[in-house]
Amino acid sequence: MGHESSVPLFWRLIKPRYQLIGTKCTSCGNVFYPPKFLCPVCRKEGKLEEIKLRKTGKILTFSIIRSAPAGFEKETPYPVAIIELDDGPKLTSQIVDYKEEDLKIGRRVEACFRRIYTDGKEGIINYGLKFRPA
Amino acid sequence: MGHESSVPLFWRLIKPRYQLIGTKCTSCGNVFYPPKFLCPVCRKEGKLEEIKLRKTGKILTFSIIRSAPAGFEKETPYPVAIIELDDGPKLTSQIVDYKEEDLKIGRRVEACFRRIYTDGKEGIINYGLKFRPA
Amino acid sequence: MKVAVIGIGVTKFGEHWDKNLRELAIEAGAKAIMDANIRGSDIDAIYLGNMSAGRFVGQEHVAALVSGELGLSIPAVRVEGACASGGIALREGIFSILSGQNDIVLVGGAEKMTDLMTDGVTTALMGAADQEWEAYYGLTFPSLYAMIARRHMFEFGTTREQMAKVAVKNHHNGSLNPIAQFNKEITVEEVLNSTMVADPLTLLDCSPITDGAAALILCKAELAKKYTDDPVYIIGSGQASDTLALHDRRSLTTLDATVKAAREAYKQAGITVKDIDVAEVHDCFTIAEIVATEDLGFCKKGEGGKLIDEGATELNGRIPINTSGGLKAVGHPVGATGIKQAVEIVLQLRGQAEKRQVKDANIGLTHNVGGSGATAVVHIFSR
Amino acid sequence: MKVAVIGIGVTKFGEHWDKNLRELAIEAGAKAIMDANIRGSDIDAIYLGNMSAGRFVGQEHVAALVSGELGLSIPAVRVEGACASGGIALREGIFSILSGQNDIVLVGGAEKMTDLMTDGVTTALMGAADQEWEAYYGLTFPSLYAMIARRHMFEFGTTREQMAKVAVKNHHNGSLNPIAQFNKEITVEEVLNSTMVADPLTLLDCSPITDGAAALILCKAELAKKYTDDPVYIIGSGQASDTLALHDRRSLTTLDATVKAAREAYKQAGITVKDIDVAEVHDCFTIAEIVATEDLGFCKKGEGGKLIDEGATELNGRIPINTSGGLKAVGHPVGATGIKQAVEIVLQLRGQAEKRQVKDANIGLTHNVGGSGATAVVHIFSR
Ligand SMILES: [Zn+2]
Ligand SMILES: [Zn+2]
Repeated sequence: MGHESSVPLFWRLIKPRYQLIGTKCTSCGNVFYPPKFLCPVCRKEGKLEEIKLRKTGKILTFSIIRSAPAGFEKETPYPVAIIELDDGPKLTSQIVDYKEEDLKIGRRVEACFRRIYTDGKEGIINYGLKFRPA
Repeated sequence: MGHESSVPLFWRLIKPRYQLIGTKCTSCGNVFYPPKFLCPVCRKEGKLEEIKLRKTGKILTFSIIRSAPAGFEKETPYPVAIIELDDGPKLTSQIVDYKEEDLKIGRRVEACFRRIYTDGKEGIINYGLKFRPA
Repeated sequence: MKVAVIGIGVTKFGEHWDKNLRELAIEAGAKAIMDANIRGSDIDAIYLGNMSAGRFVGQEHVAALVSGELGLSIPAVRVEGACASGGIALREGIFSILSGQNDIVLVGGAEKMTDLMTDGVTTALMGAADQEWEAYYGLTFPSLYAMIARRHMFEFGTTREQMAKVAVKNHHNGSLNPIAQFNKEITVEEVLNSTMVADPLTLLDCSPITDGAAALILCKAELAKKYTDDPVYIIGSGQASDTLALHDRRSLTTLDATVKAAREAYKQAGITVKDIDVAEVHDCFTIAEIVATEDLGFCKKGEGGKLIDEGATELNGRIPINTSGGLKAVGHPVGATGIKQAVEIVLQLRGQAEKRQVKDANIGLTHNVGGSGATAVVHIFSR
Repeated sequence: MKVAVIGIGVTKFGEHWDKNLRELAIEAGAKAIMDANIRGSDIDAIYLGNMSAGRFVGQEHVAALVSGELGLSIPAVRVEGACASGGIALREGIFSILSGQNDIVLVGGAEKMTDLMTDGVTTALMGAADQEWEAYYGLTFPSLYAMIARRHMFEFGTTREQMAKVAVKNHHNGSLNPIAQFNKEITVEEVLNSTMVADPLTLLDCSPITDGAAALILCKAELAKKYTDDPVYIIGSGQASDTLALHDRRSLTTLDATVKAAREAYKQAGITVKDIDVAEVHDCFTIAEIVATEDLGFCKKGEGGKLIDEGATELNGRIPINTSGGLKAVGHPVGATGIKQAVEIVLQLRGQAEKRQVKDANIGLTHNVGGSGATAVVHIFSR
């Protein structure tokens, strides 16, 4: 990611990033991941509560990165995808443990806990969820 | 300075930074340092030519930095000053080779070539002019 | 809405090893002032589009920098909306005139990108995307647009050849444009066989890393004839936003922000898409031009590939698109691009586009996108 | 000129280890929307002042980010002029209403600074100064203002005690302000004896590193009564620029940009400085408040030290200055400061400033500076 990152910048988001915890608006019923601070549909009339999402979903689209940003150079090539979770929300992540034929739109995947990258400056190892064929 | 600097960013300015080369507008006679790309007085009617400035001037104001930016930590404390050159232009630089009593408004100073700082990322050593009591 | 453009200026786009940000910005600004035949002191305010000088060259506060270097003490405002910074700066300049506060405004865009190494630029550009939920996972801009491309291929059958043809067309146009970074024609095969950057996009599907600046002199419409016999008027302006992260959008193959911004601009101008004679659209990647031609209404959704196949968007086609060479061939100094698009349309409407000149160009459009579509700005120009 | 403020919102200022930029911005925005008693969908555009999210948290394109998080697809514009980013955002919001394009606008300022280490912040802040001719030589912002202070002492006999009294006054006011980063009174001795940062300025002469956000809802003046019985009007707005580098200026003890911006604002408002009942001025360092009181006309040039000695700028003085606690005690999240100043003036004019309330406050002023004075913005507010 290349930003000279501090520790709080990362642990602040550990819960949603490690555990697939999103938010659900009890007014409109919409589920959000990444979690929201305000329901973008109901705004002041909305009320958000945390919700643990199921780890399964499917690939909506993908790419394979061959020219990486700082911090990810050694990972290339690596596939990234937009995944629609079975609980509704869409998110962006990497695909791992795949065979070539797994990289296709509609492929079912599930979340797994992995190292994302090591921050060059302070040596912080950043973890999070990647997705593998399910 | 802390910016992840590239080589061109520095050699582009070597001439004015190493040699006190400014610009003079042949229309209005004003002398500029740091050099200008356009005469800010005459604009399109102005014509700039390079001019080598005399190395002498006097301190208009100064401070002593005790809390430094990245790259200058080891230099603290170091005095900085705004200097009015005898040729007219004013500039900002560091004061070196001084005794405490030299740090005063009106003190005459002269330019000397010195190391400014080492760029952490690529190890580029940046040089330029500092000023010492004259 | 009606505001006049009475002056244009632009630097060569490319790798300016010998020039810094302020020199590029001043060069473009001074050219625009000369072109408008005004004095610097006639200018009431400066609006400068710049995406990321803080990260590219360590310098914020760039509008005041430019104002100071021009010897002016007028209000100077830097405007940022990623790669749409230039288009937004233009809008803000227009608003400041319509508000009655200013008569003559210098609107510029500038970016100095080549002072960073390529991976640093890749990282800095991801500042336009969602840092916490996209960049964190190793995404790059080519990969975001590659995912749009993949989905567009899936939904509409768009092909790699069609994307390549966008690059071929824009390089052809760029070969006729003296300011373009790339002046060489390329072939479909060359695009398809160039280095893969983010499947399915290759290096020649991507706009390059570029230094450059562009500027316009805007003037209250009623005053324009005082300065020029040949003013170009801006008659519509639309801007819209969407979620910063691509994954949060309603659609992966339509930029809703473009659709909304265009609708507003057409309405203000009192025209429909059929009235547009020439357009500069945001082709940061070849797929982006295909999606833009659909979202702006030049063809139906999903038929952008067909449009390029038909040659409709070539210089002598039904609706010439990116006559300048686009971001693809002219280069993409991110904050400058929106203003450079306006410069090209003004040249076309003035009849000064030389070998790129489109016949009977009376109404032109610019379309400038920030990030993967979180910002879109559309302007309509008329003779 | 007349535009109404119908809503205000502000986060606590301080070190928000647990909150990121978007959460802070949304909190302030949502509070302002609630205060104005409008719906989010009533908002026509967003203007967000932010100096350096690109360097502080790696994120550009922050206005679109906020718009997206609020579930809106309206034009979203980030405005930057270093520490004056908030003040400029306010001006642009005003212009967009006066232009006739918008009726209701959300204007915000936000900065997340504590995600970087202190030396990183020091370096990033120097992006507001001249990178090539000031920062290159190891300058810091405290040292730039220290050089202004030293010269002011030399020319006018201003003393360290007078500077310290500014800090003491502003900490007193801050102790009455629930959002302030510092809630503790301090003494002149404590200021003089605190750690030297850049001679002659000590740590307690300097504003701190702060996270925070603030927001206003602006509304076309004619529509204001529809939403509130108690609108506050903005009746004057001035902005001016000067050279980015301090050494290039005409004077080292006057910010010409402040003088010029104030003159324009007073003229638009049809008032003189004597009509001002309360003011928030840019006290990034104690000397900055002294210089500002002179440049805005609250006293003659060189008599700013005397003004603080006389107690004229205290809560119950002739012209209360920085009733909020200023940048000094409330904290200085750089892009948010200009909007926080407006929030305080609105509270004062509404009579809602509680223990900080100034008697008979009918006309207020905000003064927001970028860098060492390359940008200054002045606004006049009236009941
Ligand atoms: Zn809801
Ligand atoms: Zn001259």
